[in-house]
Amino acid sequence: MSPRVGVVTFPGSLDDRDAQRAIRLAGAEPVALWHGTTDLSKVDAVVLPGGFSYGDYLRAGAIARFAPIMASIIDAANDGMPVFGICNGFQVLCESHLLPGALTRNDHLHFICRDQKLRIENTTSAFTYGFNTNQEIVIPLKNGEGSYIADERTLDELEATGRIIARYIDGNPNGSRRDIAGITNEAGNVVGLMPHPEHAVEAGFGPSLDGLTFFTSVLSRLVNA
Amino acid sequence: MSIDTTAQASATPDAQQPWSELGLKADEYDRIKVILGRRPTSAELAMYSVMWSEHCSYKSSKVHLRQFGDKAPKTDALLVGMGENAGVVDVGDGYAVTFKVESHNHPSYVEPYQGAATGIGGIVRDILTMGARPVAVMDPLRFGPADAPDTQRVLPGIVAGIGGYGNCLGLPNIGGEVVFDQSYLGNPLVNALCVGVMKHEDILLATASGTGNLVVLFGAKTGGDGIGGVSVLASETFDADGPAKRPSVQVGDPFTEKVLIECCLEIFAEDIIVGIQDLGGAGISCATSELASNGDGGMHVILDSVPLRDATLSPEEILMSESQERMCAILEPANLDRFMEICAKWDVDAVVIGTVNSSGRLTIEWQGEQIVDVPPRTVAHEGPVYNRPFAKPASQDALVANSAASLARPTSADEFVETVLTLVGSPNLADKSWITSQYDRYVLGNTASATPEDAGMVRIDDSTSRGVAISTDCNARFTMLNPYLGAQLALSEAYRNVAATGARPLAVTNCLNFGSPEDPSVMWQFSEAVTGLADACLTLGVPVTGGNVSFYNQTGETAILPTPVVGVLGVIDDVHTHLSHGLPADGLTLIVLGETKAEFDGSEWAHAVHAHLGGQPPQPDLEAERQLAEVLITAATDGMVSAAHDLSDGGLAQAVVEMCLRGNRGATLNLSGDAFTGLWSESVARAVVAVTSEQSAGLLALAQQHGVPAAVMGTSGGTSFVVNSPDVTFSIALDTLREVHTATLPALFDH
Amino acid sequence: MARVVVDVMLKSEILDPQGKAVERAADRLGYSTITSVRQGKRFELQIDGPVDDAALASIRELAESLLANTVIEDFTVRVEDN
Amino acid sequence: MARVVVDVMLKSEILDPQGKAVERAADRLGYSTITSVRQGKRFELQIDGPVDDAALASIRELAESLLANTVIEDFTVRVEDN
Ligand SMILES: Nc1ncnc2c1ncn2[C@@H]1O[C@H](COP(=O)(O)OP(=O)(O)O)[C@@H](O)[C@H]1O
Ligand SMILES: [Mg+2]
Repeated sequence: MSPRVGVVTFPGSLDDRDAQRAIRLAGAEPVALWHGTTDLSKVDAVVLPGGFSYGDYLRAGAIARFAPIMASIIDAANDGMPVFGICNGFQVLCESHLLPGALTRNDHLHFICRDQKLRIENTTSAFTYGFNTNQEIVIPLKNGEGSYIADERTLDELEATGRIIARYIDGNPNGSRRDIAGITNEAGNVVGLMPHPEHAVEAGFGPSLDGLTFFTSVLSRLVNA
Repeated sequence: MSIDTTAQASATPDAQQPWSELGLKADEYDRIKVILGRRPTSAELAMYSVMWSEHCSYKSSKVHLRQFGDKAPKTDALLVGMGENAGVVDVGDGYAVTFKVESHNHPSYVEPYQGAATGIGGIVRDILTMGARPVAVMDPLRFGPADAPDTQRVLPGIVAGIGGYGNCLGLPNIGGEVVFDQSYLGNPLVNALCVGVMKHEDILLATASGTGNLVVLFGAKTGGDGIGGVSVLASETFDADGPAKRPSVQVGDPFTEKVLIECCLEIFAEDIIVGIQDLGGAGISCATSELASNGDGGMHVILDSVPLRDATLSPEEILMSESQERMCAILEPANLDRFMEICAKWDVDAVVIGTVNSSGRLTIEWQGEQIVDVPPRTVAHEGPVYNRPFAKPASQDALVANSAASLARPTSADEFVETVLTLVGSPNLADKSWITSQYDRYVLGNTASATPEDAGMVRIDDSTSRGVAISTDCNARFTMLNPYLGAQLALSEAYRNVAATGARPLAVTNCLNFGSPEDPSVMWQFSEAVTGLADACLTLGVPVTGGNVSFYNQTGETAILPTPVVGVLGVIDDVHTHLSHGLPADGLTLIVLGETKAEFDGSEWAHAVHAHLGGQPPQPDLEAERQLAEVLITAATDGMVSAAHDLSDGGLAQAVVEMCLRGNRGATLNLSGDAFTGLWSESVARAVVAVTSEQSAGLLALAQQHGVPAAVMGTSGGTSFVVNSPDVTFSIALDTLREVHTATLPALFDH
Repeated sequence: MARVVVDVMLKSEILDPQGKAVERAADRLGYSTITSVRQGKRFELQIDGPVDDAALASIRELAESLLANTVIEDFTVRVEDN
Repeated sequence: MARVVVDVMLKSEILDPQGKAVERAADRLGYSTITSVRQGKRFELQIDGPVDDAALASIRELAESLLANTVIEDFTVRVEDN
């Protein structure tokens, strides 16, 4: 049986169907999860998709973090379940304190959508396992609040422990500290990434197929577990 | 305050009413009294005044717009024609597509961010109302000169508003236009297009049929925003009347709309409603009267049931409020519980506000008293119709006589280089990514092609490779010189753009932005443009499925350039075969399809280099457009070309530079005739394609078969744009071109 | 050096989606005594020199032209004690 | 009914791009006495019932958990006289 990967839909989630498509293309079974329940439907991993949950009116991710399903996800994450937050999902993970730091308004104050070059620097996390060290990839980036911020001590610690999973190269698009595009928690099961791998999984749609590896990574983890 | 009931209206026939302040003319007010057999109540007056405004009733344009129907080409593709919220076309495999473009010009001038944002919100609801899932948006924009202080004020806000709303809805923005011209200073144009997809059997109409069925209002609460907006906003110019009549602008809530969309789609999927209507201009007045008028003809509404954001609103204000993010559905009582359950799931407020009946009247009560009792058709569909006088402006002949032929042209190599760079960096032709990168083009995962390609293209859904392509175009300078031909040129260009991506043009929408219809010169432009467009649609076999008219676009006495924005929708069987314009490899042969004549009047060269506008626009050639399209579509389907780009603003020079920059490689053009004409003429029905040595013979044969002239004019490769010709030879490094092309907008708008 | 604070709020008749979102969230979290929330902007301006009437007038002018769009927003200007 | 205002500002050590943009714009417009601008959020909460210590404590809790992200923001809570 192929692993079941849940995708949470909050009110205002946008890339939930796209995440499901990516999971399907990676060979797993996507499972739609509704924000208002606490039931994780026996999934093996969870994706928090991109979008503007609750309009992101207060702060990106600030309200979604209190959704009933987040309580279950926080418990499961602490128990080692792989959780992948993309864009708004990353913001939710930071607001939930599953990941350190915060994502703030882009330094140029505009929403930005572009094809972004990244260097994958961690190949041990649940979602970056399938990459080669320092592999360079191109996937879409699209956000208004994508500038990663944490205090210097936290940043140093992330660097020292290899928890920066991806960095922007050929130009920092939003003022992110130390060009951080994504990070993971200490255990490597919770991963947040600002750009959108789910928009680079299918030939003809998106700039590359590089995004697929994030999804096949967790799959191979789950199958081999 | 006492309530003006229908009984009171009958009892006090001579009470003074502010019909003039509400924008009604004396004869219109009299007609209302004839229809009702008494004076209207204040609530009825409010309804008639908004519904009979130019914006809602099309009273000045109706007699002209009929041509779109009368001259409609025979086609099986049209499932729903003009008159509904949006037209619907059959795109095959049981899929239907609906698309429409609308203006939100004046609100965007007053409050750029919210005005533009609510423009997107409104057009998306129009598409949703047809039963479709909205799948993409586009934004044709016009501004005053790029360096004018007011452009600096409005452009960033408008762009942020379009992005803010569209991005938050999760709709990819797949194209649009940005044009700068003096005439839009003080009157920017914000047009918004949305396209939606559904299965044939899912098409919904705005009708209230079935006596006993319920009228449900759902979505946002009703507030005091945009009250009178419709009549005041769309029917008066600001400068003439001063700020007093400035409308209060609505604030958009894209999150509420996103949730409303998902909620509606779930409702549609369960097939539990009879009819649906969005609330846009004229709010509840419009929705109830149109639904009733299209259905069994009777409806009773209890206005007190409308959930309010502001408890102090009067019934007239509730009827006129243009609060955003609201919808109105008609359903059988048996389906109410399920309907409410879905709304509750999405946290969408919904309440029954009335019932359908067979009385033939729309009746509305407030606090137990009847305040409206009207035949709904007279409100919604039988408004006034004007045959406004029109006359060719006295200045037109002089304008046409003043050709660009006598303007100084470049002669030396240095001057040619300078001309290329001036055009490539001019605000109209410069790279637009400062704007377009603020729009999400990837969301939904179906975008096959988007800005800066010739047309935006999306796959219809995951289960098929079928796609639709859309382009919107209008060269308003051409329309100024000759509105009949200009409108045809707008259609030609959009048609060509769609074909250049490999899609087959199928249907047309339009947004006709003009000055005051009370000015005979403007009315002449309007009538010429509509006639030109209708004639060309007939010739090209693409029906107009819907559109929008925006009048009163002027500052003081000065109207904008007549700007009939034309959107063409095309279909492609397999989006993977679509064409892009970036040069994908070195060593490709560049072939120019079509005939190049010496046509410079109204061109981007005359505008950007000489600030000149005069003469006759390029001569449209619709048959040549059709043949060119056949070549491009076949070439795409059969893999006969490696890249394609249509020729339009800025001619061959601009097109090839864009192909170089997009493909990140140079090209050499070998021109045999006059270099200036070859580079900057804006003759119609042309495209440039890049072919491999294997593709070349086939493409040339295909062109010949369709009678399309094809000339080998160059090759791709190198790191420069090189031109060789009998008169002149020059070369410009790609890096220089890129720098000049991309620096313009950031320099103007990045502070 | 003085600090001037400019508060910009949407006019009361204008929809405030941000405030509404917070209001609903607060309600879900059980803060039931909060009956309504409005969200606006707060600007803290550091001023060089005395904040006399002329200075305040100039800040009011800035608020009117740049910090707020008075079509939909109201603003207040006040000097804050440090 | 009382009104409680919660002001949320980015911590001073965190770059405030919005404030900086206003600062630059003010400078371009010739407001040279403004030496720095910071932009934050202002929440106006209508409270049902008395705003006693318990009520204020509960609002402070809401501010801490929802209205501000204390990783990057500071907040103040105060009762406003109507
Ligand atoms: N406001 C906008 N929004 C989105 N895309 C835009 C906008 N303005 C221009 N574009 C895109 O930039 C590209 C170039 O525009 P334009 O020069 O008008 O194209 P064309 O000459 O082919 O009609 C097109 O892909 C167009 O869709
Ligand atoms: Mg084009």
